[in-house]
Amino acid sequence: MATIGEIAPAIALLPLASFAVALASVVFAPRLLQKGGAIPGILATAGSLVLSVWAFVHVGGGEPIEQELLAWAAAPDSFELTLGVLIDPLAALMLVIVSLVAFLVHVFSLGYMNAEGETGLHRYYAELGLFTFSMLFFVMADNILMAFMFFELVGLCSFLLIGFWFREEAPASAAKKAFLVTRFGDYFFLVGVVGIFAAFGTGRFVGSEGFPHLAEEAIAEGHEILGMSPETGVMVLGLLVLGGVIGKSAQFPLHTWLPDAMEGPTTVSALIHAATMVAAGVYLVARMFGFYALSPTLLAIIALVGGFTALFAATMGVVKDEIKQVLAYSTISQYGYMMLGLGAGGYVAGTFHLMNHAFFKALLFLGAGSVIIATHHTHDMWKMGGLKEKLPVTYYTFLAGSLALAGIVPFSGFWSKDEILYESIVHGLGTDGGLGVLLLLAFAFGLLAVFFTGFYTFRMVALTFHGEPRTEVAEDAHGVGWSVKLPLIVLGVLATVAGLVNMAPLDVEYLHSWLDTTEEAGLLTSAHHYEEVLHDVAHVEAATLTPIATAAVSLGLALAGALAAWRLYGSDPQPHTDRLGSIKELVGNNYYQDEYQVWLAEGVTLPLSRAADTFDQVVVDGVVDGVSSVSLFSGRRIRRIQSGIVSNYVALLTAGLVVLLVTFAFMGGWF
Amino acid sequence: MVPVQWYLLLSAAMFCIGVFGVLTRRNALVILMSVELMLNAANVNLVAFSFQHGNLTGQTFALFTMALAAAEVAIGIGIVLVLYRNFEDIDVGLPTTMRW
Amino acid sequence: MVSPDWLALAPHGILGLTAMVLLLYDMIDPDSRNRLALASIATVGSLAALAASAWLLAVGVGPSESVSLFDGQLVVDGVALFFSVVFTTVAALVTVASYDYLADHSYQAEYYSLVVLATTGMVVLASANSLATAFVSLELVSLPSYALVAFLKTNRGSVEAGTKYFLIGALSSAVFVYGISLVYAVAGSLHFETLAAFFAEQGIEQAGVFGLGIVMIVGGVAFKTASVPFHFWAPEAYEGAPAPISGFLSSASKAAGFVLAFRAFNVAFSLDIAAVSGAIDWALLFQILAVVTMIVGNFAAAVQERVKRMLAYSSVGHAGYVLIGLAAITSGGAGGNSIVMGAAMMHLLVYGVMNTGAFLFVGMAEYWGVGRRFEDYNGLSKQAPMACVAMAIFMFSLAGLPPFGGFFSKYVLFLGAIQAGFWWLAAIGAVTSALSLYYYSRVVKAIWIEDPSADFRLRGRPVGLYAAVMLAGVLTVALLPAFGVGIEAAYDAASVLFA
Amino acid sequence: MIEALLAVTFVSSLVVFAAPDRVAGKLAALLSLAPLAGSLWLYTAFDGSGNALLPDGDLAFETMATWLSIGDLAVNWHVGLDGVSLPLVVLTTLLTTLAIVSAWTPIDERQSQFYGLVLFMEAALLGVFSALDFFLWFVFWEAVLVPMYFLIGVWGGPRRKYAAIKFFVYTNVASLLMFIGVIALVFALPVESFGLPEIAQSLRAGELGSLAGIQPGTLEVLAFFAIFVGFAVKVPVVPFHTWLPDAHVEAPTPASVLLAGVLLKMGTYALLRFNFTMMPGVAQDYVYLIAAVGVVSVIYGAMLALAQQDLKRIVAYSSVSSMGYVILGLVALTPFGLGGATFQMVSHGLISGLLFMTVGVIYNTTHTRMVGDMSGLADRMPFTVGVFVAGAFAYMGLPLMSGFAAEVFIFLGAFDAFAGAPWFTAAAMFGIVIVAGYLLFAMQRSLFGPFRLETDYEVGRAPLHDVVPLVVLVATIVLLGVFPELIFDMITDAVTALSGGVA
Repeated sequence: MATIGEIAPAIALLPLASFAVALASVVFAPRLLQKGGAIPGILATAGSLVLSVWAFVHVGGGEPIEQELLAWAAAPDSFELTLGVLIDPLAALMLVIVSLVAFLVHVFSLGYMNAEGETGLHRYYAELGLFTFSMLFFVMADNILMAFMFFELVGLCSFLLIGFWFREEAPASAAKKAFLVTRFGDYFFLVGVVGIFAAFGTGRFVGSEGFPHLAEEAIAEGHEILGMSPETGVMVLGLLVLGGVIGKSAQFPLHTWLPDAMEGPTTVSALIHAATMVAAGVYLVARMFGFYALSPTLLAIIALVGGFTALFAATMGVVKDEIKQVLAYSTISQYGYMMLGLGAGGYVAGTFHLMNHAFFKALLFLGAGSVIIATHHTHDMWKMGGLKEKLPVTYYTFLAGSLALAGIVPFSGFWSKDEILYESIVHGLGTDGGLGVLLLLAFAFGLLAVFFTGFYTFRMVALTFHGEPRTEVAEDAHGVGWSVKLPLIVLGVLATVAGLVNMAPLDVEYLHSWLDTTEEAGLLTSAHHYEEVLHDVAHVEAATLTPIATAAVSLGLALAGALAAWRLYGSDPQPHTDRLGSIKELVGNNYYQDEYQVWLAEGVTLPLSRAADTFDQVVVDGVVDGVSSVSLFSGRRIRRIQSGIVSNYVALLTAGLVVLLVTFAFMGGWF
Repeated sequence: MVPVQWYLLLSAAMFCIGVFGVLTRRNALVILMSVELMLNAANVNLVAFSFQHGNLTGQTFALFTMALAAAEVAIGIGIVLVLYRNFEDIDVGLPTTMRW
Repeated sequence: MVSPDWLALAPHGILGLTAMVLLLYDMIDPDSRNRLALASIATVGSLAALAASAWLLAVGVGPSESVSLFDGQLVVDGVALFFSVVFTTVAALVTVASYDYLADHSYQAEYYSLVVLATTGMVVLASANSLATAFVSLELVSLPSYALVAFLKTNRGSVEAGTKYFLIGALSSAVFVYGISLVYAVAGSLHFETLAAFFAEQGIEQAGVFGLGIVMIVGGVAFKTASVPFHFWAPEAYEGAPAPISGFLSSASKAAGFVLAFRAFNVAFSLDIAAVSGAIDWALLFQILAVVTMIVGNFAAAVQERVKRMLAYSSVGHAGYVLIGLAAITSGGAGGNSIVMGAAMMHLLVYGVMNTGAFLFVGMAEYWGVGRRFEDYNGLSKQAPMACVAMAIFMFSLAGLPPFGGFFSKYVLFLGAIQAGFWWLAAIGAVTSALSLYYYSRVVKAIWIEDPSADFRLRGRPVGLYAAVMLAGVLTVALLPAFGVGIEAAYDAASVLFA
Repeated sequence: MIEALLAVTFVSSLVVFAAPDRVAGKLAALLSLAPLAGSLWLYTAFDGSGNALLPDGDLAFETMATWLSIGDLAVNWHVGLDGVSLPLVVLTTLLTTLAIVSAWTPIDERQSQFYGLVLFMEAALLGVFSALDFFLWFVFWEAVLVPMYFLIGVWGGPRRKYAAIKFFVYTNVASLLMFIGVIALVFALPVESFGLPEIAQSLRAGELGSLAGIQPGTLEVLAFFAIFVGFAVKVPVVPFHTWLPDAHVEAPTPASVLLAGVLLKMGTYALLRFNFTMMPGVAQDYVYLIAAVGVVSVIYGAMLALAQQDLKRIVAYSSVSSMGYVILGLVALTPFGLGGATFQMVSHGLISGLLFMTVGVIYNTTHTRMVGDMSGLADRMPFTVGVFVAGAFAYMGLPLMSGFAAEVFIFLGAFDAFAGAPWFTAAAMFGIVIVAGYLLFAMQRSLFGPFRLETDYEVGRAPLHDVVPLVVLVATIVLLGVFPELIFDMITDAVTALSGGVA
């Protein structure tokens, strides 16, 4: 009997197999597979889930799983590039989350996609399989190059899935934008990856041979990194990698792709936002937290970007009319929280929120999907209303997710969000210098965002489910099948209770100790190790402050937001946001972030490329053609010598001879 | 005894007159004559220096040159004849169907 | 080694005899319409001379020992035999092709005998070891050539070409002989080795007279090789002459001019002799000629409208390349000199084959009544694919592309120039060579790429022309793998001159 | 063995020339399987090690025979393979077979000539990659031009004559310049033959003398740049690239495939063999200039691609961009840089071949290549578009496809190669964003959205024989992306000795 340590790669390879099966069936036997290829996908993700749980249990025994998969490339006296599997507590946790969400999304898709008579289902399931495969290997990656590779593949799959309905303009455009914007971030990531290899000779995440530890040593011993001081070197490399994170996790200013990505099927949105693509960015920060923890500047930037994004996105969520748009901005905002938590040194807090968010956001998206099916593909919340009675299961689970999102006690989101805020304020108060100040600023952003979160969440709930049905489709909403309900229920339960694993204010810290499980194995990825690094290298100090205080403030703000929304939209909702005037314009247009980015692409880059093209045609090619024109022109001149009159020939001949004679007479000194 | 340089000058003069004729005349036959003059300029040299160097090479070669000049004229006259037949003139400036 | 010595003159003798036989045949049967017999006699004679040359080379005349005859007036050595091969090959190709080309013409016996006589003159010229024999044999080449160019006596172009060729030729030979007379004035001898010995021992008192003579002799040579500024006859003569004759003149006659220059300048006026190089650095003179010739020939060729005239100008350009073989001669550079001169000789051989082939193709087009301009050749490959393959081979080979003989000969020539330190000569050669690719490929484009502009049917199958063109094509290709044999023979031959 | 390969290919080309047009395509495909199988056999039987030009080189399938001598210098028939050339040989045979199959649909006149020329070119290309004597190599090098000229000129698009002659003359000028450079070196070296190993080893040993009064130091630099520019035209490198888009746009698809897939690699292969193997010292002295040329090629080429509307032109300019990476990798002179550059040659050969073929398949049915003339093709040609997407992502350097491996190798190799290298590398890497930009824009506009076609042709699924080559290429690209070691091992084995420049 094989152990999980040996068959760990199968966690990711199973979905790949389902991809292959689905792809093969597209090509060779479109009618062979029932349900458009869903079955292999469900089986594969179920298998992944089982194996992930097995791995989780195994890791819980204190022994991480490490296995080299493939010697990818190597050169003598140079780097060895390998693909390997690493499952430590963080990875094990994430594996379970990803495979669970993926499994549930596959199941949900049976109701969402299949029931709606979509075409191209094989393609859909093939892409889902590839997506899951990529994400699972990304999670298990034991080095940063492998992480980058699967990070990119995740990007590809998101492109394919967002553009699933390629026959329409908008999804194709959104898919392009998603890939392009994240590619922009990945550019920095790749530079960072290459830089890390160049600086440390390895891309390993963990252990004393891993680059975070090597960087730590370099700082301790004052070795230069790539010709820079070690602190600067770490900061630069960290920032570069952060570029990829900001792109994938849709942080400001590279968040613009995410709302557009709503053009994809809602199931895909659930997968992308909850557990795969967007999560990948934050997961990467957590994965190499040992590196980020080395530089206070990096921490400050992460926290600030996170905090700002949390607030920034939350304000935009307030004015959106489409249910998926609201969820999209909430995703951006929530990932901002995670970044804030990690930047504030709250490794556990950030991870915790990542987990909780995966559950409740998957739940919310699937819930939204359920609403959308029920209302015959209506997205606009103003055309809904009063769905509570028609879709009870959806309503209650959606409500659970919303409470978690808004951070209302005791739903999961509350615990993790609170922990993030707590970590940022204590570290902000306790740490000297710029980092402390910036952390406090980030905290302020985060805290303010809590109010908006509560507001838009309950605005959404109210508009969708409460009040009277505002249109015929809302009137006619039909029920949904078991394949829709089952995932909702599972996720609803999880969204409600997942928070209980780490109730920091109550000193229940199972997650924290879980992340310390394999401390003995020398991976240097334990929460405990990170705390030491934060303290010793980045000089992050914690002030004493009771957790109850922040919890109370944030809960209060969340409730305030929720109640405000309830008052405004609870019954007989009006488009109150119109009263905001120019602010509504500003926020409604997403602060013109899209516009300037589109302008950068189409207003700057494209004209620049056209100018380059003109330059190329006129100048560079002009020189080439000019050389030939000049040659032919001189040819035409030269042939004119041949006048056709023999007397002229004689004259020229004689003249030539005389010239030669005179020349040589002078040179030879004949006179 | 005339110094040998004078022969050289004589031949040079003959040669130049020949060249002048070739350059200025357009009648094919006159050009032919001018060329003969140039050839004979060479003959003057050959004979004079044959005497100067005390060997017969030059004089012998001069005989060859004369013979060849005659052959050349024979061919030349033939060509001038067909030239006349085709262009009804022996002005060498006329045939310009091929140029450039 | 041959014994008796005079057997070494077998090629010369065979050719001379063939000419006599042709004239005899004509005397016996003046109104003969039997062009097959005439062409056969001429071809067999040329081939026999070719065989004789090859046999002499095989038995070791040349590299190991040269045969000196008639008191040193003629010398049969590697260079002479190598060029005999060139001349007789070209002559054979031309006579075979003329069988069809002259189908409707009278005076065929005269035509063939003139060709063979000119060839005889060339072969003698290759052996000429004195300015006297050189001049006589040069005239033996020139006089039949004038007649041949003007052979189509009712054709205005042919007559005009003949007139121009003759007038320039007469002028040039006068210049040449005057130059000879000046050299004789200085040294009192016409024999190459005697001259060299004289210069080495006695020096040169009248450097001016001597220099004047040298420049004039170069003028004579430049006329024969169609080098600028003595090239003016060439475009018209090649364009107006019957195509086989154009091929004959631009290949063989050009080579004849070069062989004279090679021998005269490296034996009699060797730069190794301090007195000579002190009076005139003729290598510089040839450098100037080479540069100007390469430029004028190729640039003018690039803008021609008529194929034959383009080939004519390109022939001028090729004279420029071969001139590198003289221009890159350095005093004291014996090994390098034989490389560059060997390369030039080899280029003349390859050029002889491919250029003759190209002109014969033009002859075939004239035979078919296809027009003279590039456009008139459009789509010819649909009608005559094999001939067009051969033409493409000639064009690419002339442009110096592999896998054809012209590739090697041109590049080895450039290589020789670089080796002698004249990288700039090679650079100019390279530029003009690239330009030549442009205009040569225009022909290829016309026959292979363009669609036929008019629906024309070709009249008849000219067997002789076809055979000659095909043979030239095969030889052009074969000269790439077999290049080694030729180039080594050329080196060995050339090194004799520098011994 | 190599002789057999060359001979079989050459004879095949003659056979196809003689075959009737009707069967020429099938016959050529069949015959081209022989060299393909042969090269794969060479791959499995490969037992060489080290670099062909350096003393550590232990060549596979080496044969040597004297051909002729020029003065004291011997020209030999000298062929052999090392880890750099073997992958390119396999690439050549593979792409030729696929290009032949892909030509079945578009080539509808003078077929026997077309396929005969393709096979002839294959023979010449195999010669280029296996010859180890300068003259022999140069014969093959120039011989490649002739068939390509015809392929563009006869079967090309509307401006084919202009494009063909431009390609012909431009690359010929470059060859001449390169020739002068190499020969100048040879004559300043105490070598006895034109053997590339001998020249390389003598140069690396610092035995260069002076020539025509030019001192060895100056001579080496002059020769280096003459040779560099000569090859730069072939690669092509900005600013010597303008023949390429014209040639590509006008060439028939199968010729484009071979042009981008193999012919461009001749240039980079030669750069590796000549400039960076023989004169690494000069390369290091002028590292900034050369690296800048590479970076400019990457970015400028990509910017140009962004401005294009013609799919083929886009791919053509992106080739300029991709070849810039190769220059950067080469000048790094590190195992990963050189190895990555070589890997990129193979990889780009496959990927650009794939994209050109796909564009060709689209053109076969739509009769247009302009981005604005069509949209939503995915609806009608799902497989073709699927392959196009795969190819585009491969071009963008998607991991687990060979393009990514190549680019990452180059970046890894170049990043720390010389002072300031990170800046150059980072600048070049920005190409991966622009490439994504133009390919995504082009795909979105032409492949996705509602179906529309300006040219009014019935668009249906492509025939099987059009799609099979595409699938084979995608499979190969993925195979090399997942297991780059399949060739990277032998490549690095051959280039490691070069790393670090002058020993």
